[in-house]
Amino acid sequence: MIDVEDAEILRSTAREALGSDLTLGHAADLGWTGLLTEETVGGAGWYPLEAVLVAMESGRAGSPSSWTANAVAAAIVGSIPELAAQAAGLLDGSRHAGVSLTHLAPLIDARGTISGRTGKLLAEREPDVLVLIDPDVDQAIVLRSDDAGVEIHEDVAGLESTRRVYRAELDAASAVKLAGGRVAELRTAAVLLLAADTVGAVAAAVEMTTDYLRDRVAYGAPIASFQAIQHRLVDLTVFELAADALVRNAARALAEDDPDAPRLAAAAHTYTEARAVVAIDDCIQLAGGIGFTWEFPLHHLLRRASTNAAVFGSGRASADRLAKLGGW
Amino acid sequence: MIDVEDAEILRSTAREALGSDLTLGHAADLGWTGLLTEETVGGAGWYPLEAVLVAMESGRAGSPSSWTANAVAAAIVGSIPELAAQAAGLLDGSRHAGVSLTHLAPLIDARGTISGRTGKLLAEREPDVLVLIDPDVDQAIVLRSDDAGVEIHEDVAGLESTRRVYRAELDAASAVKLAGGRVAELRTAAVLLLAADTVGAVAAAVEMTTDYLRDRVAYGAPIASFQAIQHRLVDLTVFELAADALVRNAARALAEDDPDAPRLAAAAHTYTEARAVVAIDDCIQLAGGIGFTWEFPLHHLLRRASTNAAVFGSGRASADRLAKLGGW
Amino acid sequence: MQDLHTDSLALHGARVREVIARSAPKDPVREGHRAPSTPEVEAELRRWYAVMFAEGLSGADWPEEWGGRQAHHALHDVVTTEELIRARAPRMVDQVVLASHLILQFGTPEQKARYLPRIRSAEDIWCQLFSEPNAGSDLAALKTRAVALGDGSFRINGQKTWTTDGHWAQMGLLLARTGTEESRHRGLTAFLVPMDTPGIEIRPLITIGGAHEFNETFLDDVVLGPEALLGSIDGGWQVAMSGLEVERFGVGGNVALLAQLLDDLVVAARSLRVDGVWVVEHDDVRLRIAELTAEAEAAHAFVADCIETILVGRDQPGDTAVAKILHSETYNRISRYAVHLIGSGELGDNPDAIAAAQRLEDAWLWSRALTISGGSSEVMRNILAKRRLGLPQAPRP
Amino acid sequence: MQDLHTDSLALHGARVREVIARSAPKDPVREGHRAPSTPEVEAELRRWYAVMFAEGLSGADWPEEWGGRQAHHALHDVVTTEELIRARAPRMVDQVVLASHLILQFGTPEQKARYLPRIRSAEDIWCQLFSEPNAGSDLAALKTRAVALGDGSFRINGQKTWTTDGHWAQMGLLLARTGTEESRHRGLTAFLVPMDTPGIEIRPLITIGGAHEFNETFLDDVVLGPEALLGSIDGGWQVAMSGLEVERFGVGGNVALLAQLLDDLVVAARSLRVDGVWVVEHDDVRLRIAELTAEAEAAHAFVADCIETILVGRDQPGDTAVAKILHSETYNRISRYAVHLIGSGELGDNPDAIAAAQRLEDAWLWSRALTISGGSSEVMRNILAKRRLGLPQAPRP
Repeated sequence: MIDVEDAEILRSTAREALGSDLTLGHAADLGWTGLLTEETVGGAGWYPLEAVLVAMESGRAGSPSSWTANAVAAAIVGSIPELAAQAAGLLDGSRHAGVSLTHLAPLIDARGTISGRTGKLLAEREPDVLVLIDPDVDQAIVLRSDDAGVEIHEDVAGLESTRRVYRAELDAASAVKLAGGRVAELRTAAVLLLAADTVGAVAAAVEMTTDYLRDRVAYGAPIASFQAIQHRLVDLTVFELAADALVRNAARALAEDDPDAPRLAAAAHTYTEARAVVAIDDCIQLAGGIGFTWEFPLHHLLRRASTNAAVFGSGRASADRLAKLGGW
Repeated sequence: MIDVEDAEILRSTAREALGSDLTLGHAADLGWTGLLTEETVGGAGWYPLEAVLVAMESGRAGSPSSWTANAVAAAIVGSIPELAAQAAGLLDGSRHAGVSLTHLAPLIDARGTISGRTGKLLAEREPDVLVLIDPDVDQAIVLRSDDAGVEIHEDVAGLESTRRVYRAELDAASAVKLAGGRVAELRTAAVLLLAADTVGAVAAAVEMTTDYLRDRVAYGAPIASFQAIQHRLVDLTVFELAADALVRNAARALAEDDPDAPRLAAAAHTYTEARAVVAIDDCIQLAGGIGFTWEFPLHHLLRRASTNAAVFGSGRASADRLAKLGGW
Repeated sequence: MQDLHTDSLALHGARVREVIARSAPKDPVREGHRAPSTPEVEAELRRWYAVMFAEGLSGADWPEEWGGRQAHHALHDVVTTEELIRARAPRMVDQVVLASHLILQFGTPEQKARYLPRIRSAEDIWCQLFSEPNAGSDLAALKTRAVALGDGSFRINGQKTWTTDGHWAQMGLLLARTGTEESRHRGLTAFLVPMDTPGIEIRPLITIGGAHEFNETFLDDVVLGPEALLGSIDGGWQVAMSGLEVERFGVGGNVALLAQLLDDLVVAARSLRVDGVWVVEHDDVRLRIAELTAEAEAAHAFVADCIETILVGRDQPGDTAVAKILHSETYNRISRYAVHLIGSGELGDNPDAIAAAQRLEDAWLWSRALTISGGSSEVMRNILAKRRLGLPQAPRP
Repeated sequence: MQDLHTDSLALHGARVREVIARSAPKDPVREGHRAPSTPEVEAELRRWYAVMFAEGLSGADWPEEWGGRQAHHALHDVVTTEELIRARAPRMVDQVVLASHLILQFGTPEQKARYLPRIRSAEDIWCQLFSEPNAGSDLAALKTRAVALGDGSFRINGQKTWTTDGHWAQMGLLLARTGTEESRHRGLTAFLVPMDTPGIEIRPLITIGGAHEFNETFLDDVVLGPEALLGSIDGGWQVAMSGLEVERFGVGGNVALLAQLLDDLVVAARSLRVDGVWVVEHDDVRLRIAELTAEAEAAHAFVADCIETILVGRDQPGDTAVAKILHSETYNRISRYAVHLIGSGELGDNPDAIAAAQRLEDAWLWSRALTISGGSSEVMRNILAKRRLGLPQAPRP
């Protein structure tokens, strides 16, 4: 297991790399796409905690890169013997993946082909490979965008501004199915990667706002010297630290194959999804006028957290899961 | 309709009267018990707004008096021809009433008598007359404590410290039933009187805390001069003012037979019930150590608001009613 | 009081609805996208503003000699605002209302004769040049300098920001420093500025909703004649503070927006599936909407009360600050929850639901304008701590 | 680190459970009702404390010459606290832990020889005489005076408050002012005070939960000999600050309380009917409990992390303040919601549910002790603003 010091190094390395506009290819070069995939098919092994740390940095940077989708998709594809060879393109970044949470049963028609509309797919550009994971049953299906009966279009409604949201319309498409196997772990990993991205966005928003208010003067004093503002900045920081710890703790459990990992991941999603949006919205309030302008990056982080909150299942679904796993 | 100035006068008169430990008899002398009862049976007429204003002051004073129960019960009893003569004892305070919200259907047995346990009854001493109002159906029943099959006992669990909570166990008791009539208005009035009591408790808590912090010095300055504390005191005040306006607005609608009154009363209960408890709990925090001692009155107000929140239906029931009346 | 006006108000409401049906622009307004985006829309908007003045939907409270109506009552304006909101018709520009009142109060006869008719005809749209990059809420800190040139004229240099409508306004109401740098609120003066005066440059400031509502304004050796002076030299603070009074009733009609947001939330929620289930079937969602409804009713009740107490002169210090906090923060919470809820599900193809969702998104992205501008929620809380609660100020040893 | 200790920790946990099963008082502890209410309970409690020291459940971190254990690790204490909480067994008195550490750090050989064995045998319970009516969070403001009498002894006059366990403690750790009135933190001195010294009067201070946990202490011409001095004259601030360090790991095991509150909430909710319906069938209630569970998991994760970073020396300034805020405020929110929910319904006759409801009520009424004492949440936020975020202080011109 990665220790405190190594984690710090990984985070700061990732932060540096993400400083410039990092695309999928670079992420692949850095080995991030392989963090969930077995070594036998070209991955780095099972490193969900490391993946979560890098995802936090991606959220912090507001990065367009959809390496997390590739990381999840490569692991799924790599675990299906007949497709395993195709993991390489996902690992080296030459092919773009889109991963969505979609109830599969209603899509599978009588002949075993797939028809209907997928859930939201978050990606930096139109994905080549689609992985649909069922929220309740440990089942996933893999499709290629150039398969017959697969039509992908961009979903232009919604707030997202740093990445793109897609949907696929499927019409009697043939898909490869995976039941059981690593589906459950990878669904948990996918939830955590989004929660991590959100925590990173919150961290960036809180730091950006704090730094701005440190310099900004009103009524003759730095705004960050006013106690009412200080306490709100502290509350935002406390939330960020707790969310960060919870997401990492869940990832650590997942790395250790702790059976409590799905419950902790549900807790992490429940804890972060609505609160993160409220926190960044509050940053905009604290930053005052400047935060209300398009140029200031806060609203991009707000849009990002808002999208993350629901693109892989709603917060209420995670809370429901948490209740069920808690036995009530 | 009472105007702004008259309302102020009524409130300050009531506040003065409540300064000493006011019992039901005094409240009756002041005419408060008759504020919901028709003049033909000895009441003052239909004055729900005035009743609500006085109830706010009762809450503020943490008064043990259960005049509001008598006011509601007198109106119900007075509207039933065969019982109307008994309203006098409720109006003059010689008899104590207890009013509860109780699903009646499960209590009415095959022979038309009543068996089972009532909801909570809030009163300053063991009530002589019981009025049970159904939450959903416009139906009420009236019982006397000395009727056969009526056994009243004090409910010692729970937080209440300024009044007493009773329950009645009924065993084939005979009761007078009232269907339709003024039941709906009086149920709405009863909800509003409790919400008003709660708003008064909040007002007292906020003022008490503000006054204390104005004088109390820490780190070389009055605690109320610290901006973070000021903003929280302001937020508490804003809540109190909004809740006060909402409760009065609902009472005004009720006084005018506005069909929107039940919806506004549900909104008033929804708005105040949980928030009031949180607000007074926050006052204890702000007051620091002193607020944590039994002698300081804040915890009595907390207990009172906590009891009020649910003694006449839960907040979630009111929210549900609000949703239904809103048509969703 | 209420008995006196109920009929008159109902009649007025009906008349407003009639005027709207007859003359309002056909495109519904979008929250936070109010300034016209094309010349055609602008022409339509000016036409409508002129109708509003002509029909008494605006400026009815002015003195009769300048076009006001004798039978006008402050509650009429509250009703007008409510009806405009319900119809999603454009409301009058706040800065125009502000300029009108300040000209009526502080203007010379010549200024009144020159500007008031042009306001009524909507030839002149006004903007406000108060805020600066380093003086947002704290107006006494503003730095734009007006130097008297000896001949009664002034040379102005400085930078203004948050100039709402500056890009299509003909006139600006400027606050500049005529006193020393340290003079704070004592050394400020108000001016009426034609926006085409040489030396004025306008740059757009795009909102987080992607709208061009605001601008930055650069004043570079702008020379104004003595006729531009509003009120007395160094009397600008009085002018600015008087402007705050104008907004007293403003919040009154605006709470109707909250009901509209809730209606939209219910419409959208009815078409929304979250995690495969119709979301209004969930208790938690129904009760959360009920909670927000209760908040909106509380804001509405306080504001209604506030108007009544103002009318009988028994309002308490800071009542309008309380109203502003309740209205703007509830507006933010409703729209934020709505966007979050809708984003978590599948809205389907119902066009009413899609339109409602779009309006809620507009509202959320606009909501921070309400909690930041016109005195931020934080400044309102400072004001209330001082004026309402009379709390001590932190000692400065 | 984790690999190194996992086995050792599991073994330790098993041993703690065994000691508890064998020796802990049979009555479960009630939150906020910890001080003994009868002589019998007190005797039982002292017996148990002596067992705790003898078995290494307390004082295992002391130097071996005073009874500590070589194989002890800080994480053992975290495990001990968790197990005690799970078993609802009495935990060691915080003030005893504090006094032990300060005597070990600042005490003379004579003081150590005299007091440490009496702590281990539970003959001496200690209380803390720091807070005063006008110096709660702000210790540097305290006024109790200690006047040197020339012969090395001191005369003490003043009033202390929030004296936990003062009514049954044998010894008190006193902080008094030996410097000038204005000397703030520089003029304080620490003393070890037998509570039966003439001139000490104790009056109960009843909590809002109705418990006698705290006291007011009046010191009227209390004379202490030179042997009572702890550390140097005017060195009291250093002693007090060192005490704060002791609590560093304290919060570690305590978060187990949150899981216990949630368990009680679920137990009570399962027996609860609200408005005639089983409350756990309502989505809103189930999801609200899930929300609180997530909050508790967040607090737990942060605290676990915090312990790990402290052990490797990579903790950040204010980490323990963050932990205190998360733990105490979550504790308050869970218990408050639980009491509110239970109060709104009919709990029925299930004794487990009734016991759980009673514990939750105890917890809520006690919760403000956690958010107020040991540095209130507000003081924690001030500390974090300064130390963690490095925010500027308000200028004092």
